[in-house]
Amino acid sequence: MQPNQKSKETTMGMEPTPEEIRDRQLFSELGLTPSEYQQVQHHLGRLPNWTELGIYSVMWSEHCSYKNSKPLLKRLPTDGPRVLQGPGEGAGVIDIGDGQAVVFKIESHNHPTAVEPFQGAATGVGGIIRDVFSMGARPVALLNSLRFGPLESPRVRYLFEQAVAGIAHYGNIVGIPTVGGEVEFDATYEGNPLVNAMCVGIIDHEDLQQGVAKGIGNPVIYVGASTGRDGIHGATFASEELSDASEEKRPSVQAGDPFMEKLLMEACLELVQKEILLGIQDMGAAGLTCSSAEMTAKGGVGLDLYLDDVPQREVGMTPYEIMLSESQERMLLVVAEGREAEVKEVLDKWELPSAVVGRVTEGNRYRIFHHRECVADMPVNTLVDDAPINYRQGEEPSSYRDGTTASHQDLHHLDATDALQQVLRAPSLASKRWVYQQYDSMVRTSTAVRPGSDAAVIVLDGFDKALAMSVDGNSRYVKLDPWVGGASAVAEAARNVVCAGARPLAITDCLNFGNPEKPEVFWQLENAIDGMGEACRQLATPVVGGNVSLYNETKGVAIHPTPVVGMVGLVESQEHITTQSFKQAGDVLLLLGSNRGELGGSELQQQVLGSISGRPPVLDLEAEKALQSTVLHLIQTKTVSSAHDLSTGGLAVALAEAAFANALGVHMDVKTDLETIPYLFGESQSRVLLSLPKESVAKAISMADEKGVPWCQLGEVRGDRLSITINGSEVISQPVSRLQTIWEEAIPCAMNASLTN
Amino acid sequence: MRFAVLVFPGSNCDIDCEKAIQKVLGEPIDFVWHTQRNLDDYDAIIVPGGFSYGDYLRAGALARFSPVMEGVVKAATEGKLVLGICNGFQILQEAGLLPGAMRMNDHLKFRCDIQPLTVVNNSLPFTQDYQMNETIRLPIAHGQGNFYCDEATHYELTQKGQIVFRYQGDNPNGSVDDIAGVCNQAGNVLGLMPHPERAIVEWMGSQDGGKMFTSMLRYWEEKIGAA
Amino acid sequence: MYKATITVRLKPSVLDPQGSAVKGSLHSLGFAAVTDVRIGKTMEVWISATESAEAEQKVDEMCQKLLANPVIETYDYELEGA
Amino acid sequence: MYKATITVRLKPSVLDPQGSAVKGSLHSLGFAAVTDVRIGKTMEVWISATESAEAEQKVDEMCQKLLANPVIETYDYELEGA
Ligand SMILES: Nc1ncnc2c1ncn2[C@@H]1O[C@H](COP(=O)(O)OP(=O)(O)O)[C@@H](O)[C@H]1O
Ligand SMILES: [Mg+2]
Repeated sequence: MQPNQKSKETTMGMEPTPEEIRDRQLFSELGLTPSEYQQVQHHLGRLPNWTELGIYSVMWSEHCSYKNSKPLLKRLPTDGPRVLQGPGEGAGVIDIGDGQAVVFKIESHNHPTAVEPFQGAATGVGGIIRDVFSMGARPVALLNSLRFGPLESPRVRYLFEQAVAGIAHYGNIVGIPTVGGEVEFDATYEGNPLVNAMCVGIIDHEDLQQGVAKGIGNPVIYVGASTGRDGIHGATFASEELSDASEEKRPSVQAGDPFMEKLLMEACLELVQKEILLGIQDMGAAGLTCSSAEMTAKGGVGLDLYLDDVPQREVGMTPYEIMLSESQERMLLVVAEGREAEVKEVLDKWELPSAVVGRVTEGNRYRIFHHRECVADMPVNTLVDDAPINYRQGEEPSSYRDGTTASHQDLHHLDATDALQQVLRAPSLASKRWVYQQYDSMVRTSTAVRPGSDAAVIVLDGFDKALAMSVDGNSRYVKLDPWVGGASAVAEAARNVVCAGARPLAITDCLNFGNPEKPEVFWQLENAIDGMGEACRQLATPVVGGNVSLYNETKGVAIHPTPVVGMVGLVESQEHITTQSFKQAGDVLLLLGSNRGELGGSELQQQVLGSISGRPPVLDLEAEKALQSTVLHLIQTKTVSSAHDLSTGGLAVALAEAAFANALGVHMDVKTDLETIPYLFGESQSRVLLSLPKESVAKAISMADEKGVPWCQLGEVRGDRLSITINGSEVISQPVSRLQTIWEEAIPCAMNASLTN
Repeated sequence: MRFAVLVFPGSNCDIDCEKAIQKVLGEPIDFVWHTQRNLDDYDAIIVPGGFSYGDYLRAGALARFSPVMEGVVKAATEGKLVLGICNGFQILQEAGLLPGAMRMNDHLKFRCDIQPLTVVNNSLPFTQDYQMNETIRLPIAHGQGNFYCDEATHYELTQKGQIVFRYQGDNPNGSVDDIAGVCNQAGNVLGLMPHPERAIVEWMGSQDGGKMFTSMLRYWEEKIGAA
Repeated sequence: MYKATITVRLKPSVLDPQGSAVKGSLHSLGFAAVTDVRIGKTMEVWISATESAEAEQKVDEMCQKLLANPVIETYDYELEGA
Repeated sequence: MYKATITVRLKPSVLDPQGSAVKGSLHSLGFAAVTDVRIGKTMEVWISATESAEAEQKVDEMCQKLLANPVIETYDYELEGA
């Protein structure tokens, strides 16, 4: 069938004719290259019209097709004995025994947040929740990873305040606890903040759903919010650099309706329980286009869509607008013909608008009808499977070679107490209570470890087991060495869940990078992925899903490369749940792992010098594995009172953080060959601070020896001061409460300054 | 003792209330959809937390027109126990079953924490297992818990013992007189912003919520026994 | 068809946390001349009615029943043909 | 002293879930004649200024900087001596 080729009246003016598109090269306005335009012509065997071209443009955007990152993502390990679903569906699925599985995924909403932080961040949460319940899983926890510029800037404070409020608003209303996350502040994110949201769900194996269209003649049902002109070309927008021109290109902002999402979630889960659905997919980036095309391609069928039946919020919408709208809180369902009424009954009960908007057809044509006319007709596989792939070449930047020669002598003269106060006050390291107090972390009454410890823990109703989860990423390490930084993100995330008493299961990752067309950025991406992949292989935590966010740049300058890792682990028994805080005076402090006094890329270096240099801490994956298995074994045998992984800020900060929750002091007296500052503030990897009763010490040490993990007895939990003596001289002696005040007040104080938009 | 926990579009602590009753009392409890008018089968009604109708317009304002609220009003009039938690409290206020109204928290942010409270009245069916002036810790999680009533009402509440819980230490939302929970004059309808159902077992960080449910059961058993 | 523009305000005796916060922000932005801020809601409601008296009666009723909470709020409205 | 009454509305293209929910409720309360509801904010700001031009300029500036979010909202205001 030849779609109508006449130019069309639109609200934005006249749509160009196919010939005009060709002659005036209008495809470039949609972000397509001349060669991609040629490919479209080849696929269609004629000139595409404006609607068709719009559809190709979003389907072939980086956001939907991963055209720049696909070849690299193939290098990540995605298999394992527990993997039920790897990357490709809405979210990854991992077996956790008893016929149950955990479903999780992370996703970015960076560009929308830069434009409208409250709605941008809120709709990011909404999208990731839909990804999880579209698998048939009940969402049980949310996490987020945030990056903003320095809080001295009023614009940054506005963005940060609004983004956090938006995340809180959405998650709280839907009624899913937000149990963890991380926040870092660095000048590199000033114009391009990052908001990555992660959702974790639980499912019984037999309830697992797929985003697929099947059964010739079956109806395709639209459910949820009506379609407006919001976010048209959001996917393309997300695949471009932010510039002043983006102000104009800016699609009308997508606003979220978490109440609608709650109804949608309950309705969809009810349909899953009733075993009615053949296919289900959420309308995320590129809205109706992407969801319907992907379902169709995956089913190896064709599709007819009737746009007049799509619930619409605005009048006079064109096919182009309806297809590309990114209105939130919408889903597509495929059910067997004849079961429409059963579906409608459930949707009506939840007061949700719904309509049959299409039929599964034989063959592979993807056809769209509007006002009884065929307005698009394309082979569906060319949208999804035949998206162009760019094989790019990375190039090592010269700065990388310089890194090896850096020394950190300039930090050694610092006073240890001053240094500790300075890092505790640094917003990246300071208490995030200001943030997580705004999140309902306890709704659903299954949160056993709330925000504030290394990893959050969620118990499973009716079982003794629990899930631990954490998101981590240190972009400074990645900036200095992408391979090591990528691997370290995985290692740290695993270490965090191990410290909570869990065996790491698998990860989801969000790759936030600059423009991949730049060889140095591509080099960062390639190496970070390789580092992550190697760590995942070594730690047996496959990658079961994720998201790529490229073009994170302002005025041509890329952000620090920021891979963020979301890790989920399984706690075998609730008795194993462990937190980072000291539990009682008299417990002995035992540090596992070796200290190399590494200050490259450390928080102290950043705070004191205002920049980072050198190499990040070395990561020895064999040592990491031995450490994790030792810690987990000690926890499972109930040998320890607390476990806290050492990360930014090193040993000094880890001791302080463990002291805060229960206001318990530290008495430490050690000998070392290292100088004081690198000893206390170096960020050597693969280290964990344990506190344990005296009588357990011998057992812990022999276990560490057996596994070849270096250990050091630091002192004990005692009094109410943090008192540290190194090589016979006392270098820090401060009331824990004073340090805690500095740490607690840093972000609230910074945020008390004025806000503007 | 038969419990009903109401479910409005947007309720999200309904399941938590059910789990708590199961765990603490083991008494039967049903979810009752907001379209059901009749609640005659139940001895106690829990109006749970969440965001009924998204809390759009005002928290609780849209839910109070649900058909099930007829049943709630009837139950309250008959002297049955009605417990409104968080959003449930707001709904009962909007329905006129409890005094006052909620404003946005004075700091304008949602606040989730475990909050110390003082039990100000322990002579109610909901609080008899607590000690007078006992300090308890219950989770809070709300954006609009800033209780308001005018001075005359406040005087009356004080005189009649209708103030049931007060926030201890820092007031988390700016509420008048640190009020965290109030009851009606008859004492059979209680509303509170904190969440007793979230403080049931040790890993939750507090177990102080359990006594509210055991109080209710004891009250009912004594009433039945007397009859 | 009529359009009612309804304004719902907190009673003067009720402390307005949002208003105070906005006033504080305006001060720190340098608008020292601002002496007070009160925040309320504006609702635009379109109603099909043949006569303005009919529309007015409906608007009044919906304000009393739903749109304003008499414990803390007052309302007024304007009606125009639309 | 002047009093500015500022009305901040969502742009027509931006989803207004509050408005839709209130419309739904009005319908179920029997106000079937209501065809649409949009909800915005009213802000009353009192400013000490000697001239109305000065007050007006300030109000405009504060709307742009703080009171309205130009990405999703529009504003207008009225000024009166107070
Ligand atoms: N954006 C956030 N949302 C929720 N919780 C957060 C957020 N940021 C930090 N937290 C919580 O604060 C605690 C400390 O975070 P962080 O310093 O990043 O820990 P770590 O270094 O162990 O990864 C963690 O429990 C974390 O979950
Ligand atoms: Mg940690």
